[in-house]
Amino acid sequence: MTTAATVAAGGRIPSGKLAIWWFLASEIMTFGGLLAAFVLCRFAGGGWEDQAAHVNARIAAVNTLVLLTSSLSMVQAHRAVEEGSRGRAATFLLITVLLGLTFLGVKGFEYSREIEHGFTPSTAPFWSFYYGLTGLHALHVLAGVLANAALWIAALRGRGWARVAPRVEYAGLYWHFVDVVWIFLFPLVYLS
Amino acid sequence: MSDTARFPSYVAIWSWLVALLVVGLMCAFLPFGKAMAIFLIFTVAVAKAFLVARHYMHLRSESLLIYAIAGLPVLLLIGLTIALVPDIVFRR
Amino acid sequence: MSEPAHGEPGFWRRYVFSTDHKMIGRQYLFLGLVMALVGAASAYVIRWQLAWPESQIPLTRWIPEPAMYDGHLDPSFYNQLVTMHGTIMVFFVAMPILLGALGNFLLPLMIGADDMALPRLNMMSFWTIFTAAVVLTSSFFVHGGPAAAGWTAYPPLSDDPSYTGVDWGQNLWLLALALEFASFLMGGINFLTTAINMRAPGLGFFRLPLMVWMQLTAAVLFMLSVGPLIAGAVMLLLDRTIGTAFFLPQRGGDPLLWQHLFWFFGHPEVYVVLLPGVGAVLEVLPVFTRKPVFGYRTIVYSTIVSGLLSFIVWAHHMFVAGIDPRLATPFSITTILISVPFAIIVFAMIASLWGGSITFPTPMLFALGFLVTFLVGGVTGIFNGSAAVDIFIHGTYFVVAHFHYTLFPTVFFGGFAGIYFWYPKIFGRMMNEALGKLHFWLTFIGFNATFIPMFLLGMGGHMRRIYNPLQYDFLKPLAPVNQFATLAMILLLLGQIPFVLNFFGSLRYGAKAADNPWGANTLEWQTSSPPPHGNFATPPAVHRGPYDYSLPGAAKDFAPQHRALPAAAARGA
Amino acid sequence: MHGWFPQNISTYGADVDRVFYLIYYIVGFWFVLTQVAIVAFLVRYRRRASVPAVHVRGDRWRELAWVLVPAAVVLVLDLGIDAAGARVWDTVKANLPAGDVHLEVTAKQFEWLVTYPGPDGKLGTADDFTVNSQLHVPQGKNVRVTLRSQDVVHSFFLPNVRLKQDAVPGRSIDLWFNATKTGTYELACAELCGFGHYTMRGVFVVDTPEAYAAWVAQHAAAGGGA
Repeated sequence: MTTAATVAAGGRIPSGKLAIWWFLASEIMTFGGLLAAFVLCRFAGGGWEDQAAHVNARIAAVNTLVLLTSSLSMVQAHRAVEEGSRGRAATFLLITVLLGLTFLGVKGFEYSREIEHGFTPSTAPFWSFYYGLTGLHALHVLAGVLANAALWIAALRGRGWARVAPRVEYAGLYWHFVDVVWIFLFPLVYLS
Repeated sequence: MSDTARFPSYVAIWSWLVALLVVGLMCAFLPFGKAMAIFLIFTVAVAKAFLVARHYMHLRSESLLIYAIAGLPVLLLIGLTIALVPDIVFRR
Repeated sequence: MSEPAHGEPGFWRRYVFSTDHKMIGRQYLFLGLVMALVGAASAYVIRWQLAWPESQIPLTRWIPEPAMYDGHLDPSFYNQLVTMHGTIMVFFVAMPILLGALGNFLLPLMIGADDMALPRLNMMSFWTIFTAAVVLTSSFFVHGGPAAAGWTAYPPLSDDPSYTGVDWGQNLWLLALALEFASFLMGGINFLTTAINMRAPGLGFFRLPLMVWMQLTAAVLFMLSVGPLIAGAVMLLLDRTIGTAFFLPQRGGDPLLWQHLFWFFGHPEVYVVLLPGVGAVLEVLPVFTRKPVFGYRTIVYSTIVSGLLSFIVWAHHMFVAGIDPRLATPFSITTILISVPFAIIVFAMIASLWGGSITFPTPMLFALGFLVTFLVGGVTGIFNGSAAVDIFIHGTYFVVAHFHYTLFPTVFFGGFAGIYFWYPKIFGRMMNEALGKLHFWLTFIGFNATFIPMFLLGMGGHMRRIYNPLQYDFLKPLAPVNQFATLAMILLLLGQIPFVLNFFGSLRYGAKAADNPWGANTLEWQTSSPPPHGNFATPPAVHRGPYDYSLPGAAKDFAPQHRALPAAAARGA
Repeated sequence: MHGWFPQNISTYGADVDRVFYLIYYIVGFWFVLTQVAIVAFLVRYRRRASVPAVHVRGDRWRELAWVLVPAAVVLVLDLGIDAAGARVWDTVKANLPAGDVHLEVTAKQFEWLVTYPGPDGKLGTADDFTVNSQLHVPQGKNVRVTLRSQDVVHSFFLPNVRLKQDAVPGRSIDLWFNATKTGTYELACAELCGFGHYTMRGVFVVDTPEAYAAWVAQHAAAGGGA
């Protein structure tokens, strides 16, 4: 929302974007706190390697690819908005939503496999962190999927799109942040 | 400012990201020493995060303010983590 | 924001789901004051119990079992009251009043904006904390009662219901806190975005009123410190609900991790509450001394430095908690160093009095009350900050006295200074001076008489959070001190009656307030009282700093920020 | 002020008290100075007709010196307090002497389980015995305590010794003291540990070394091998 005062002060960064960046700063602290706790506890505790050996890096690698690709489609949606193409923006938003859902589906499959093999959150500290970290991340993916879906619908309907369009960039910033979190989660949880 | 400068080739960056993903996986499964493997894996992760932040999140063309907003929490986190090492890692 | 030129918004949009920052500010104010009643009532029961542990507590016979047995307090309920008192006062009184109410109401007005940058987010932040308050209050009524592990909720006590007998109360406590954090994150994001993007033309950062600086610093501190505790709260909630093992040692968790995450937030949180209170006082002082705040920029820099320092001192809450002993001295040094920026701020406040033309209406009395009492809180912080002394006084009433001497002046002296000062602007009416002065003196005397004795109790080794001090022989001689503190506390409580009468009475019977009744410079006084929707008839432009009082050669002793005076009279920024 | 502390009976207790008083006199000086300045300014500069306020901004170094110089003095005093405190902290918490007597204290809701080494003076042997909430130590000996907790966080507090240490489940923390005066004192829990927190009191007895030995022998005989 642009107000008269924004214009008067000549705000160089749109309010929505600034707000999203402040939000991401607090998110960095939240995820960072959890990640720091994970790393520190892992160095402290014994027997984590044995537990960590049971995660499925192959499934997670596929999911990484999915998420990286969704970032690509998200940024293409932003580009389409900048170039004034509502139709292309809608298409790329839909792709992003579908990729996000794919990620969640794969994640659900992975969870069900782990639980089938008897690895629940209460099995060991490693699994507490595994479910805590990936679960919190999955919730963020879900929130992003909902936001992107709302934008997709707005792009399809076209009514008031001019007002909504800048939000594609803000949603994109959030989506890429969620991607970055995964970029660190993937090696921390699955590869080491 | 021309269009090509404004929008970098997002697909090219995506290819780099996928390539780095493969490199990361190789580091994990090739017979490096453990310390070396972890070092390489996280170097790759930092490179990937850097690419996403710089190009997809457009940090490339953002103002100093945005850098400060994003950078300060990272610094604080590093500080927090280091300060917790004696207590959490080397607990008595 | 489009001006609603035609047709007033209906009742719901105007008073309930309002996006107007002024209405949201009022909502926060009422929420804070209502929750303060709950906090004060719990303080009354706690204090009475400490003074006369085996007696029936007056006025409490209506509270049912198992909390009270015909006016006799249950030990579990005592712990629950202690927990809820702390939680409510910090998160649901201090923050809503100082940040939610004063911040929301003043920030857009002080920077000459028509509203917040994100008005709907602002509305959401209020309704989120409202939900949080409802969740927290409802925990009084669930089976097992509210949380009983202290406001710091140290696991494993808070982690496993079998340790306290509290099951859902603790979960609701965590949920309420998470919602509260979300609310103030939204609020803080809004404050920062608004202040960066919506300042009136000419209003550079070094022309902002100090209140705005304090609110912004507080918002940044909150935003950057709360994340790890949100993570911690999620971990604790998962421990309690799905059986993870983050903090339970028998399953491989680490209880100290929580303490670190909590205090990494907990210490900056003190400054989140403190700074807006200081800001209110700094707005009141120049108006009633009729001279500029001494050392504006120095105060701003000191504030930023103290904010940064607040991130590297948290382990002073944990000197005897089992941390590595080698960490104590570094954290002791950083902690005690914080006294330097705060000494500068306090000295600057005192210097602001020098050479003034001082009057003593109620807001000024509270501002001075803040200055006098906050000094006690400040200097006693040095004792706690010294790791060696902390070995003895940690977990005693010395600490309780200390943090009440920092937070009470901030929230109540600073907050009341702000309420009495801005009431004309918020509600368009003046408050009663006689009642206000009575309120001040009762509060000032009652407060000091309640908490000075607690320093002595602490030196005597009196532990915090104990239901019956008479269990210990070495505490028995201290009973008269406890009783004195309790009687003083009752005086303090009764002293709030004039305020309640004044606050609600003036809404109806107060004299209509002029636009600028105190002769102040900042922008909020340059519009009507209360300001209309959209705040300013014409968007103001700013020509000077906020504290140009008693300019030499000027006809009037104040010069509003939006007024351009001849260049000869206007010196510097 | 003096006289409010519980009687000190340890070798390092006086040092802790001394740091307290050092801080007390330093901040007391500043406290009085600032309060006097406030009251003096309020009286001297109260509003008088035809005397306008002075327009001082405090943005020049010459003016700011009134604030910054005292603050610099505060900084120097701070560092002095740090130095004095650090030495005492190291004595109490960081540099633990070997200890003539070694005890184990395990906290649980709501009592202190004190394990004594028995007549052989060694923990982990058959003549160890455990007593509930009774801490006996010999006078004038360095006592080393290994502190643990079975359930929640407790805090081991000996007011007369000026010693406090949280007992954290999952960790064992060592501490030490040397009690110089015989008598019966109290051991308190100083961290909220549940509904019975206030009852978590222990008896703390400082005996002469002979009486201590006799007490140990008697208990080892009664509960020996437990």
